[in-house]
Amino acid sequence: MKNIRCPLNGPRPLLEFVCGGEVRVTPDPQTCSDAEWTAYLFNRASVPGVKREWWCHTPSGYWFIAERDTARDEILATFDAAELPAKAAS
Amino acid sequence: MMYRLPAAAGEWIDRWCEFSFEFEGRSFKGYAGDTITSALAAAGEMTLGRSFKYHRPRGIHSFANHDANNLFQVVSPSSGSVPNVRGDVTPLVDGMRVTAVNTVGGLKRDRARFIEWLAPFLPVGFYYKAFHGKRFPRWERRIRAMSGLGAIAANAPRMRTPKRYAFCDVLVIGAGPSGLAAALSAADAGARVLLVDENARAGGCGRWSGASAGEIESIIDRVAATPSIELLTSTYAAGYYADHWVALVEPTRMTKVRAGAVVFATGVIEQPAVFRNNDLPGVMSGSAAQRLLHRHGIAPGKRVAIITANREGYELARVLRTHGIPVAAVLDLRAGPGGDSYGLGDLRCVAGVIPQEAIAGRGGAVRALRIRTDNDGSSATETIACDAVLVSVGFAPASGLLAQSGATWQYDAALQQHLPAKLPPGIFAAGRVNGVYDYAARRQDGRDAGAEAAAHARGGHEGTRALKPESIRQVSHPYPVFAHPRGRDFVDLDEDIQVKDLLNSAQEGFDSAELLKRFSTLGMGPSQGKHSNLHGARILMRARDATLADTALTTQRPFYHPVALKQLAGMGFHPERRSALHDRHAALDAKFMTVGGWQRPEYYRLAGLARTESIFEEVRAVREGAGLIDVSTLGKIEISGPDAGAFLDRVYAGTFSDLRVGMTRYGLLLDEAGIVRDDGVIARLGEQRYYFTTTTGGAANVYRELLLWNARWRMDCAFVNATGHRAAFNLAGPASREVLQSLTDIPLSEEAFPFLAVREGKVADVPARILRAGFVSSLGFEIHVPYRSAGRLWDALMARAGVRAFGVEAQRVLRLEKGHAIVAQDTDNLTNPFEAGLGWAVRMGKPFFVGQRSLRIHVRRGARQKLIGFELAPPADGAPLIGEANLLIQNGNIAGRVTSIAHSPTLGRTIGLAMASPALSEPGSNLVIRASDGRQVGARVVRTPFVGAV
Amino acid sequence: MNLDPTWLAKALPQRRVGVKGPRAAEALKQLGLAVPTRPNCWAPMLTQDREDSWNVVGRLGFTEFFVEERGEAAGVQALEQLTAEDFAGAYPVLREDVGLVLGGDRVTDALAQVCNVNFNALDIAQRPIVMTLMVGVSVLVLPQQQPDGAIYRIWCDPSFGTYLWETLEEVVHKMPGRNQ
Amino acid sequence: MPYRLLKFAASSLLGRPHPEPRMFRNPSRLKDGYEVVIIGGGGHGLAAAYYLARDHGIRNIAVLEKGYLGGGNTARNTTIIRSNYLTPEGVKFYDASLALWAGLASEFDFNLFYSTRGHFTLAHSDADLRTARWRAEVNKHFGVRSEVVDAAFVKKQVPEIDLDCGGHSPILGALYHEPGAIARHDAVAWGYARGADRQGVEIHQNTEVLGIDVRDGAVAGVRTSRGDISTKRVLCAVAGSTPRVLKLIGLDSPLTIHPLQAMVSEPLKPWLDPIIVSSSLHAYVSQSARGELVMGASLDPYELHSTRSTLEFAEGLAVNMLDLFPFLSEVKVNRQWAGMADMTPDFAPIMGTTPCEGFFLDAGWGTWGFKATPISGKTMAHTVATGVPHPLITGFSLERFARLELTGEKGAASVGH
Repeated sequence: MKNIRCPLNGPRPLLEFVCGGEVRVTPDPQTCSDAEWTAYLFNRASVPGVKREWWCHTPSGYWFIAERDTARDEILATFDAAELPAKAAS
Repeated sequence: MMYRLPAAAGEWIDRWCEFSFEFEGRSFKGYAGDTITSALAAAGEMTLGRSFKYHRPRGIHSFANHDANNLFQVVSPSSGSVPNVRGDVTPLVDGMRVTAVNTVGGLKRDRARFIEWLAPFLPVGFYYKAFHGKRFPRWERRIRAMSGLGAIAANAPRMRTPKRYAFCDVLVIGAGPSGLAAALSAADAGARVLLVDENARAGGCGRWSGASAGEIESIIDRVAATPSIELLTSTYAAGYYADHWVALVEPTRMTKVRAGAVVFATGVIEQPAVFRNNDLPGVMSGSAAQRLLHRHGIAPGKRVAIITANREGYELARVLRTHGIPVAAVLDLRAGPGGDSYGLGDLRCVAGVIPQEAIAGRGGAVRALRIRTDNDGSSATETIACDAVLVSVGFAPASGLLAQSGATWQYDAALQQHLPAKLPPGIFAAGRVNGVYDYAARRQDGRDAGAEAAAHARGGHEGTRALKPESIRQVSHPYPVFAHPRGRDFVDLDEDIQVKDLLNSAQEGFDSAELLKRFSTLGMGPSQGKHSNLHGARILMRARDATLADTALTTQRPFYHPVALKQLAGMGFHPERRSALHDRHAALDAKFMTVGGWQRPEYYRLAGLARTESIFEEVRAVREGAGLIDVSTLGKIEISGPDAGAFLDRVYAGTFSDLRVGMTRYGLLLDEAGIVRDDGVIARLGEQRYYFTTTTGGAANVYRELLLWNARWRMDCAFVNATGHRAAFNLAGPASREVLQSLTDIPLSEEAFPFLAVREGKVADVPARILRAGFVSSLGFEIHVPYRSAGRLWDALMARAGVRAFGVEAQRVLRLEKGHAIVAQDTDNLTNPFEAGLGWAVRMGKPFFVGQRSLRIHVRRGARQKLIGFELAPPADGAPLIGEANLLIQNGNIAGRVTSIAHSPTLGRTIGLAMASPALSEPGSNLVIRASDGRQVGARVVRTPFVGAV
Repeated sequence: MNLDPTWLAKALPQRRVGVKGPRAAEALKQLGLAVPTRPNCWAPMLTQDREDSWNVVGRLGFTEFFVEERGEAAGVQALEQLTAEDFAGAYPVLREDVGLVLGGDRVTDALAQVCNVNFNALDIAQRPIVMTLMVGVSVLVLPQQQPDGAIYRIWCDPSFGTYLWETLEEVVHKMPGRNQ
Repeated sequence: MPYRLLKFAASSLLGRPHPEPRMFRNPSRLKDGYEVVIIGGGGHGLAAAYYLARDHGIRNIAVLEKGYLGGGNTARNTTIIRSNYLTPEGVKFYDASLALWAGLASEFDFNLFYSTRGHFTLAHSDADLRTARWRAEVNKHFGVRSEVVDAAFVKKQVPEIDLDCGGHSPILGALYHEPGAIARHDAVAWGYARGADRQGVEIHQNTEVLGIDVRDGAVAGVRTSRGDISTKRVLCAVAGSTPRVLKLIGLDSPLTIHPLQAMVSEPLKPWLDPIIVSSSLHAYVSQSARGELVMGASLDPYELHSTRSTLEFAEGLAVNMLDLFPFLSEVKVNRQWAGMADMTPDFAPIMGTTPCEGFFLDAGWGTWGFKATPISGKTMAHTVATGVPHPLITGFSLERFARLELTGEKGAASVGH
């Protein structure tokens, strides 16, 4: 079973986690077109590669960010969502 | 003919402890420490099974579970009748009853053996080329009956075996010379080591491949004396999984270990020589003979011929002679033995041998071997009388687990063996699987691997080590395949695959390793190609004028050896949730049903009343007096903080920041596509404090979703999931107010406690939150109390006159009478709030809420379906029953479906909700509903609620 | 004293309450209760309480705490009062958890059958609290050094209490070397 | 003994060579251009090639397979064939597929071991029963044989089953689908390959598509690991690799890739005829002609482009199998494997034209691709040949998502089979 290093609880087996999907930017619902909106709703960047995803450690209800290679199922980094803006900038 | 030798030092059997058992109806004796196979071998039984396709007699081949010759149906007192027991490695148990699998009428005179006469009709893949006419079902029945090995016993018990988690710095798989060395050096480096070996004892082949007498034992003693090493024998690593997670299968337990690093000292698998009748009982691998000899004191035969192409064959000859077992000849496939025959003196050694065929005696076992010799031009044939042919012509790496770990392989031409080319971080190979054969070198290779694995586990050492295969001598013959014009030259013993089967498969276009495997079933048998994949690839490559270097190993998947379902399932945990009132429900003779992991009362059985009557009684109680239902399973969430209201406005479709303290409002939760996902009642307890409910099924997910939204929005509010910590019940009915008032000082008058209000205070001395709810009746109170106080309040309420407990079924009827939809029953995966008639709970005018943007599109497009209330036409006699999901039909087309339906005892009519095409949604429209038996029933669309102010 | 290599007991009746929010730590401080400094760790409730005291303050993540006490200590009540009267930024958490205690020389062997956390690797002196899954149920585990060895205090949602108790009891009962 | 096998006996007894030619050629090089290029040499791609040649007379076709023929999900699925879906679109589509399946073996003169076994979807709750009845009613409306049956009927058909499921989730009834069948999955690909090959279609294995040339919005050619080719029509039938191919023309899609795992037991003497599915327990099982129990469950819970196996899958499935069949405790699991399922938001496929002219898409096959092999081939062949989506697949268009008009098939496809 995969082992995921939770920023709060440390390394834990996959069984304790739920994946919340890729970290994505929501288009402005007020200004975006229907096409942009439905594209956001359904389309996914499903080409294998390194992605930022939301993961939740369920026993503690803690959501954090994981950078995961979706081709090799390798988690390169995990960090608290508060660090996201900084990382996004970098 | 095999037989038991006098006791010798180091053997694994206990000659003082004799077991008796039954094989094919006859009685046998064996010793503790025997396997089923070895006990039969010691008794001189040569034929132990029948082959899969031709039902040829089969005996010991690898004696290591690398072939499926010796599969048994075993009846034992403990676990009943067990199919496909691997006799080579299954310990003998006193009183076992053993039979061979897949015979018709017993092993000796297996009637299915005549199938071999039909062999010419049955080329590779024959079943693709016939039988597909009209009579296929009959053919298939026959084919199914012939295939399949062991048989299940439907009365066998559910075995519950424990599983455990383990953690170590270094896991060493294989306790042979290199594995033992690896474990010790890793331990010396300070690592906590887990060392596993599939054999009953550690030591591997060390005892007969270079170790001095007693050396292995002293090493094992050192391991035992090292506290930081845990040694598990009779334990095989079944699979390697992500992040060094390995399944270890013990006799009565499975251990799942997380390792910091893994050393694979898994050794090699001796490969057969392919020649005519190479499958006869008595023809076996050299290492099988070594195992029989050293572990169980069994001689392979009374006159032994050895086919070899390496030093191992000559070592074997030496050992046999020291035990006084006559060796007819050592037959070397090579041009010459090199120095390997040194010291064998007068022993006959023949070089340049080409095996022709093994010849069967009466009873089916080998009695002679015909060979040809080609030496400097002169060719001669000769028949050598022998009752055992031991084959030691080469090896394949035991690569399965390593391959699962992500190791890549390359074929080493010098060694004629696939070697690990690139190993992932934390993965190490040592010993013969790594191409190292010399005993001292294997020990050194193990020590290095152990040290580096320990370093990696400490986090110091990321890189993987340089591989140093010692190629000083070739131990594997490049092509020990000697096809015979008349066949029976078996490559895969499990599947009865001969050389020509593979060539013919290639001829038909299946000329890549994977296609060949799938068409010919090479390696698809119970031993998963351990003894056949390598030769199969060699034959294919030669047919394509290519070499093994040009091909990849076929993918090797878990399990390395098969794993029993009981071992995988373990104890089979099933978490179950119970309300604080569970025992009280049981005391009231509740009929329980499972809902979202909870045990809920469906209804309470009433003496002398049928199910429906009991339910109607409960309904009546609510309509006429007061009913009490346990709704503890509802999700219960608290949200507090300055942004609490603003947050709810963003996630729910309604507005809650403007909700007055002390009031509640219906909350509708949508997903981003505007689909109805959940609903509940949201109560404002304070300026910055809200308390709300979710559906039973949605509780966990809704809470998690809210947390995710706020992880994104970072608003100033805190969430508490009180679902399990608070019990809740709904006291409903005209009498509910008086009943409740008698237990609390909270004023409950219409003025003081209006509809949709919420109050906090004490009821029967229990701190409670009370919500004026209307789900099942106009007058009702939902009371939320701490889990541990629930019983007290329940008792107090039930003690009041006229109060009756009601269950989920009655609630369904009651809420239906009130026209309330249930999310996920009356809605589906595509329903938006307007279609569900819940538009009133949506505030499209808000700046933002989840699902709003999509709803704009839905609204513009208009509803595709609408949830409507209907009344069934008064039933004529024998009218069919209409159930949920029966279809609405309009001009022969589907126009919707019934989502809820029930007989309303209050109205004396059958009412329901349906998801219907908008055209049918006008009150008064007539509906046609088709019953499951195809008959049609009329109905009329009516406004909801069906019943008004009760 | 229990001589079994592993034993399981229901925790004695205790009072327990939680507090959550950005100023939860302040609330505890204001009442003179201990404030565990790191996430997922615990401390004796009051400075004079001993290391093996039943009265503890646990910290769950960054901004949530719970207080559990036995006997006449007044921490829980004080905290309940404080949070009841809307102490801004510190919100009360109802904690009706079921409490169990696992102990014995081979207690970690039992834990290894029900939980995928390496308890042997925990440093009890660091006062860790583990939020994890046990036989499929979310639990809090608080290892604590008692005079006769380490014990593991376990809390779970009360609606899972019966299941967790019965399951652990079966596992402990089947442990080798158990007096039966 | 069938006469078909006589020739083998003859040649073998007379020492003649094996009397069977190649089933499909191995062209040494790609031509400069083809009328149609099909990316993906699995069941779907080969079936489309077969019907394009047979029904539409288009024979100048190259099927490009990056690995070996039928080596993707065709080789990895659990071979269940059924038409008891939930939506009218789905039911009609898969029913048409079953009709083709029935005649395929004789059409190919190749035994696919198409074996009608009957298919039970067990119901453990009211919700299960409701969905079962919904499916049954829609099925019957379109003439598909499905019925809701009670627990007693299940017990009668499968006496070994534990209706109580170990007391955890008792079986209340089931959706019984009589036409439910299994087949020898590899053989389907080989049969179509041979059929296509004989009509002149070129099948190129070990040929990976590296790029697709698009000129003013229309397909112009395909760049491969074995050279470039020009074509005006491309059919993409690559299941788990679809997003990668779509990226070559800059097209987004609602697909997410999840592994779907399965495992198989050792061969056992036949005891289980029907296919048993439990959506509540997330488990399904059938017994193959070889006697192996073929077992599966639902998708892995997160995106992954890999066919790795996990232990937790085998453990969870084993628990559920023993709840249904406790006596299998000692039966051993030989092998686990996985495929990459291209999942859609509404559990229905994506078929038809795309914004890129000449680029046709056959994707979104999640866990229901195998049973659709013949009909997807036939309808996609029609679509590629005429440029107009076949009537049976208009409900599966890519545009439905932009229109927010999904085809909700989840109720009939949530368990991976």
